[in-house]
Amino acid sequence: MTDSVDEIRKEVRDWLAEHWDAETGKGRSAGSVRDWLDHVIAAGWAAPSWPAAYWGRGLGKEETSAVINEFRKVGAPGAGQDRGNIPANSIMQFGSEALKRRMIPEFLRGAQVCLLYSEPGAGSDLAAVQTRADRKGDVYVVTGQKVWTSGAHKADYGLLLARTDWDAPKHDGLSFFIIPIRQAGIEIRPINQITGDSHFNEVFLDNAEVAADNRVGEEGQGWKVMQTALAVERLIMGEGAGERRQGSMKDNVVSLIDIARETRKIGDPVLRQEIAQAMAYRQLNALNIIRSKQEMAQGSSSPIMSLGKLAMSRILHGDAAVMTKLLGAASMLDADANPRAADVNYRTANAFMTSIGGGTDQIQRNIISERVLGLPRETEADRTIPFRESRAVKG
Amino acid sequence: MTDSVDEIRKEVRDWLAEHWDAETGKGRSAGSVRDWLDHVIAAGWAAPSWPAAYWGRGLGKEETSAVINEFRKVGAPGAGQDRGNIPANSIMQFGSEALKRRMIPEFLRGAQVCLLYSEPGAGSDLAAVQTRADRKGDVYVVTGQKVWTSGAHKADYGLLLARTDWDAPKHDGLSFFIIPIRQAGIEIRPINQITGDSHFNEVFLDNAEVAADNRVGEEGQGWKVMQTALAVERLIMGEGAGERRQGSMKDNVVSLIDIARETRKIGDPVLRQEIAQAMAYRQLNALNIIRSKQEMAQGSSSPIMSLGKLAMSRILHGDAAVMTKLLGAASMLDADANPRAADVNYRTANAFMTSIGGGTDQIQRNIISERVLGLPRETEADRTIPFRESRAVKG
Amino acid sequence: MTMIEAEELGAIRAGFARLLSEKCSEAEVRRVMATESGHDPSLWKAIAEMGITALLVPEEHGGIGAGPVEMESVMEEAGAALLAGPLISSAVLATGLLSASSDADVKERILPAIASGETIASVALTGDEGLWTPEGVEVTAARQGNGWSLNGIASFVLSANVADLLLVVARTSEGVGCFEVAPGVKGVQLQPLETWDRTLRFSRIAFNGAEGRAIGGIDEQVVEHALDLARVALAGEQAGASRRIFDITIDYLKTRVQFGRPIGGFQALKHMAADLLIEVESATSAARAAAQALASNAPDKDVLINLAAFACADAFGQVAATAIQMHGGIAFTWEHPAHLYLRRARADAQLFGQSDMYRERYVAAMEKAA
Amino acid sequence: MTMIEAEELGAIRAGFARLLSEKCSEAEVRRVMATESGHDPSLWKAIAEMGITALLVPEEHGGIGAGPVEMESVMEEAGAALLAGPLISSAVLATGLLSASSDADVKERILPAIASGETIASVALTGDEGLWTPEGVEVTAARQGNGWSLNGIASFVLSANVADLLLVVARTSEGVGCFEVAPGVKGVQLQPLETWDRTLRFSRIAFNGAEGRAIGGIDEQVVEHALDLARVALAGEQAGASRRIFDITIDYLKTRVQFGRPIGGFQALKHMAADLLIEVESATSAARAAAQALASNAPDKDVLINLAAFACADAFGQVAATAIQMHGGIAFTWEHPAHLYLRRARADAQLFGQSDMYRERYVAAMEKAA
Repeated sequence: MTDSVDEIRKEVRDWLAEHWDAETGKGRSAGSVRDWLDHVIAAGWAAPSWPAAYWGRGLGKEETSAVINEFRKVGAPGAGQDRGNIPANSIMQFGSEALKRRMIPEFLRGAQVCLLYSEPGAGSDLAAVQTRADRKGDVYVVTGQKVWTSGAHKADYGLLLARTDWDAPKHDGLSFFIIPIRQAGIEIRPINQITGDSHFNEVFLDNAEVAADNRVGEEGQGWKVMQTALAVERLIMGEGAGERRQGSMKDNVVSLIDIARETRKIGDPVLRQEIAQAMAYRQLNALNIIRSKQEMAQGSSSPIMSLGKLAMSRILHGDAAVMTKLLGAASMLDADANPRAADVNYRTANAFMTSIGGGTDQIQRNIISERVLGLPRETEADRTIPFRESRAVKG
Repeated sequence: MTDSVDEIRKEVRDWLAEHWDAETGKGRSAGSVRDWLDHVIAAGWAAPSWPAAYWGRGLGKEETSAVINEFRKVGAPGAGQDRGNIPANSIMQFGSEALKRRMIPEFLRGAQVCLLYSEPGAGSDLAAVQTRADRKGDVYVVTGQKVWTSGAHKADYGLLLARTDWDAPKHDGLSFFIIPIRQAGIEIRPINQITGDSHFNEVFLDNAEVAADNRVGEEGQGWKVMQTALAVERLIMGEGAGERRQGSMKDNVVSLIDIARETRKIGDPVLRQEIAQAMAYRQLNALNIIRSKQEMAQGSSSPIMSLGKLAMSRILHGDAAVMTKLLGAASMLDADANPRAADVNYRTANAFMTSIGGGTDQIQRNIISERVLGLPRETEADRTIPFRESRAVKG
Repeated sequence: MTMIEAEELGAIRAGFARLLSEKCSEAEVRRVMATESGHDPSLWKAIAEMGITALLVPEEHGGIGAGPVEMESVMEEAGAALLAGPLISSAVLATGLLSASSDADVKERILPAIASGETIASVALTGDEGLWTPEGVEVTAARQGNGWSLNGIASFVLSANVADLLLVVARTSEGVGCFEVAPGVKGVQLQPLETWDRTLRFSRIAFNGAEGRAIGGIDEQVVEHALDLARVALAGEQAGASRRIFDITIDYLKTRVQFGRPIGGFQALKHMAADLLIEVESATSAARAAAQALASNAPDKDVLINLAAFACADAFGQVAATAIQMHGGIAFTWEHPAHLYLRRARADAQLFGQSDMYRERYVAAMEKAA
Repeated sequence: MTMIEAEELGAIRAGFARLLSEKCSEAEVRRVMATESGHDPSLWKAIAEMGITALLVPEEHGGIGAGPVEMESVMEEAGAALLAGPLISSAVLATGLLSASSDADVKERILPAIASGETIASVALTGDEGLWTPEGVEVTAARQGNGWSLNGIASFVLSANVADLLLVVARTSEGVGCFEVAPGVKGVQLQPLETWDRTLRFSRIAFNGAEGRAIGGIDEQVVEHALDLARVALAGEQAGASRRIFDITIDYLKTRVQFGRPIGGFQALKHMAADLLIEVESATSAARAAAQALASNAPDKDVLINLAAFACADAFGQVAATAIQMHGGIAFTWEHPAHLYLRRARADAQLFGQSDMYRERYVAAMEKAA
């Protein structure tokens, strides 16, 4: 640990001691969360690794971690958004100077976004976006349909991937926008899931408008901008995933054995084998994540992180199957009167969210075999032809 | 059943009564098997459906079946080779008049063949044959290497797929030959299998010669001729497979339970589940085959037949796994002193002959999904370019 | 039991399929699912008019006098359409029990009404454990005056919420027997259960000194025979449903384009499809073989019924789940039919017994043969 | 037990890997496989000189005094190379038993020789059933004069054919004990067993009044501890071997061309590879976690050792078998190494216990924790 880290740590600690009231969980100067975030931004803690000209302090990696840790210790929000704030990071990396000045503070201050990427015709093939953004003077006019958007109702802005050039190949005709979500041309409809939940939405854009200044990156750079945004997202998920997964393992280990006890099947040797295998898959994944973190901490890149989502599919489907067996006939029931059944039914259906959502198991296997194992990439029949000519458009 | 079938049946029956001695299992006129076959050929029973000008009697499908059945009843060989004699059928369908006259009688009289199709570089991709056959006057000079040839030592001829045109696309530059196997330019070396067996050979051709007249079909038609030969082979296997499989099911059902009794694990509830599943896969496949025969007998084509080989892979690997578990530590042993272990070890290794040989499980799944389910065909990067330019040649 | 000619059976099945495609579309299934009863009386009437409810009823009682082969065959269509309602309950399980009873009066009185669809009967034969075995029977019956008095719990009683008549399997001092109980009488408290698959409805019934009329000649063996009939019918349902959701999936693979081509061209999906086809064909073969064995009382009847029971349940479960996976996001929506098949598959896998139990019984039956 | 610094361990492992790549190539493994003993004394000497045989021997007895973490690590290399010979038998199992005994004389006399590789010890601890549990011990020991007399059968005695010294676990009137027996003495009849994996050798030993010397302080718990050491070492071997045959397969997928492109471009094989990678990584994680837990005597030691035991065995079995399938015909030939891994995988899956047993124990350990 270097001196500069110690120095920063002391500075943050002192600053927090002065401004943050750990007992009330609020800033000492009365005010809203937004006011507190303004404080944090002004002090340079919101994005410590960014240059001073851009709300930061030009700190290194370790110093930034120290800042984040001090904030975390006292439960104060707002620090280290240079690591996890997706829109702010996208704008910082790709946005125009004007866009940076205008919008980054908004996002550092907590403006919410939803992701307008997927479409009915662009699921696994995310680049097959058909939502169009046509330039009309200072604005783009956007028409199309997005799906699997979560948090659309709470969002201030949408991160929008739309097609601005129909003659370029699939990946090259896309642009990335930050579009205000509350406007006449945007309609949000919940999607009914097979679980009974409605966590996601369809978003219909019908001549919605977004200022040309809200384009992030150049026209045609949209794919690259989105990939970067996705990478930030994966990083956040990856960092949190280990703990969350271990946490849920603990819960589940208890519950499989508990359910077996409840249903008086704990002594069934056949079911014990299946309980063991289900718990093992979960624990092996947790051990993989721990090891991958150790390896990454030692500086060697670890391929294991990319396995977690695929492994989790097997775990979740497997758990649900074993629980169903344990419940037996009672698994046919549902609703509040039958909480165990309702739980396992939900798990059975919801496991598909992991095995399909955010890249199906099949797409994950492609990614692992290509990026980790170096096997040849899938050929894409329409990768190089004008999008206008592709089957996505012509059918 | 029509009159003509009854007539034929009577004629065959009378003919057999006169010429075949069921007690000795030989023809009544003393002589070799070859002599008997000559008799059969002369009487028109060897290939009843072929025209009289070609050793046959121009009979229909049902009449031909009647002939075969009568021969089968008394155990007399040689009838109905129009259904199962691969070289004779290939020549009949594609050969020149001269080749027919010269060679068909030889094959009807029992000349043996081996298949010279596969090569080290042409396994799943059977058309990637690199063995070359270059025309020199009245002969072709053949150089190359074939693998997975069974029965090469007993064979009189090889059915050879070789490349005669290197500028044509992969499938179009091949020709089909009937090459005498016992000649200076052909060397046969046994392949050592992981089972310890050597059922197959490598065949090295080094300036071996085959008469141009022994080409079956035109130059460049080799792929088509081979496909037809393979179809005949599959038909034979398909017809026999049902019974053979049911037979071996019976054996296996007994033996899984027997082994469990022997090893005193018949009462183990976990193993009983696995025994059940293994036996079930076998019995389900047998039921599928029975149903497919019923459907075919009713005139509707059945997709089930094509599933048998893939299903059998799972059955054989599964049986071996369960047997291994039943034997426990004893499965580590081998050799004559440990016959149960030796048996399951052999099964473990030999199961790969079914899951790899004659088209891997993966190729079978391609075939099923394309031919039965009508899903799109695999794209072949080198299907249309001159073979000379393909990666098979250029690496 | 007469075996219907293949041709006649084909015609019945085709007619039933036509009826279902008209009156039991996905939209209709969803509509009925959302009703309180989960039952569509007008569809039931049409099914009965086609003779489907009469298939297993002997001819002398106004039925068609067919057998398991015919029932299995039409159940493939019922499964494909996800037919909701009391078909298995009334036309298979209750019919099987009554037909095998020695009680002329009961048969005379009830079977014609079941055959015509006028009466819907439901069979109560397992307690809260849902075992569907003799040990699982939790209702007891004791003589009281000229009749019998029933006490205890029956649960997972299929379609009891729409039944005109309950057949209650109960323990007596002389072994297991079966009793006719009117749903409305004193001492019968019927509580409909919430189900995950809303096309199937169960009730939990508390008997509290309820009056029952003993049905002559029903013992454990007869109950097991009726359950075997139901298992074969269910196997047919599972086979038919597997095939339908499989076909839906294959069609989708041919039309859904991603990466510039139909997704059915991707090897991963092609191979999943090939593997599922084995399951679908195996389920069909198993269900039909079990039906034939039961119809002919073949020596390997127990082997084949137990095989069909777990093979068809497992196949349907695997096909329905994999179908969702192969569809991707669209099948994660309520509006897509795939989850309806998953729900049915999970429920069917519990009805009358679980796969592990059937595997155990299958080995036991094989041991006897070996 | 001292934990070696990560850096030092890394150096030992790298040196061992280098040695194996030089002296334990596939050709060498095949040569040793074909010998009568299945053991290569010159390689053994080199291994001993590197200190591998001394790893688990306490420093006061001439060893390195390392622990399961270090042993597991080098075993990954041994597994990758399919090392034949008595490493687990002598340097793990026997060393583990003796180190934990309270018998100063025996430790003084034998451990240094085991550490130096001069003495090869083999442990007899299960009968013909091959259970590796206390109930599986079939040798009995009774006092005779000043010593003990051993009777009964021990089988699956690993590397006994090349052992200078037998440690025989036997039942006595006071419970399970352990006895030092010279292989050559009267009443010891050693019969080498034929094995499918010729890199592993076992013997069946009949004791007929053989003279044994009791080793102080070895009871069931000590035996179980030594077995745990062996299980962790074996898990390392399985993890390392899985990774090597996996790597061989991936390399082949990149070079083997069919249909105009490397077969590794076919989605079916890509997906099989991705699934196997999970197995390989999980085996590695499980083996290492078990080693750490055993080294630190962690509360979840039993959970993790049992987990590693079945997870690594199953992973190796699956990876080795699938590797053959992915190679296709070439791996069906004797000359290709894939079947050597399959043979080792099948044998390793039996050593010291089967996966079903470990799964059962894993649940039991989890129950205690829950």
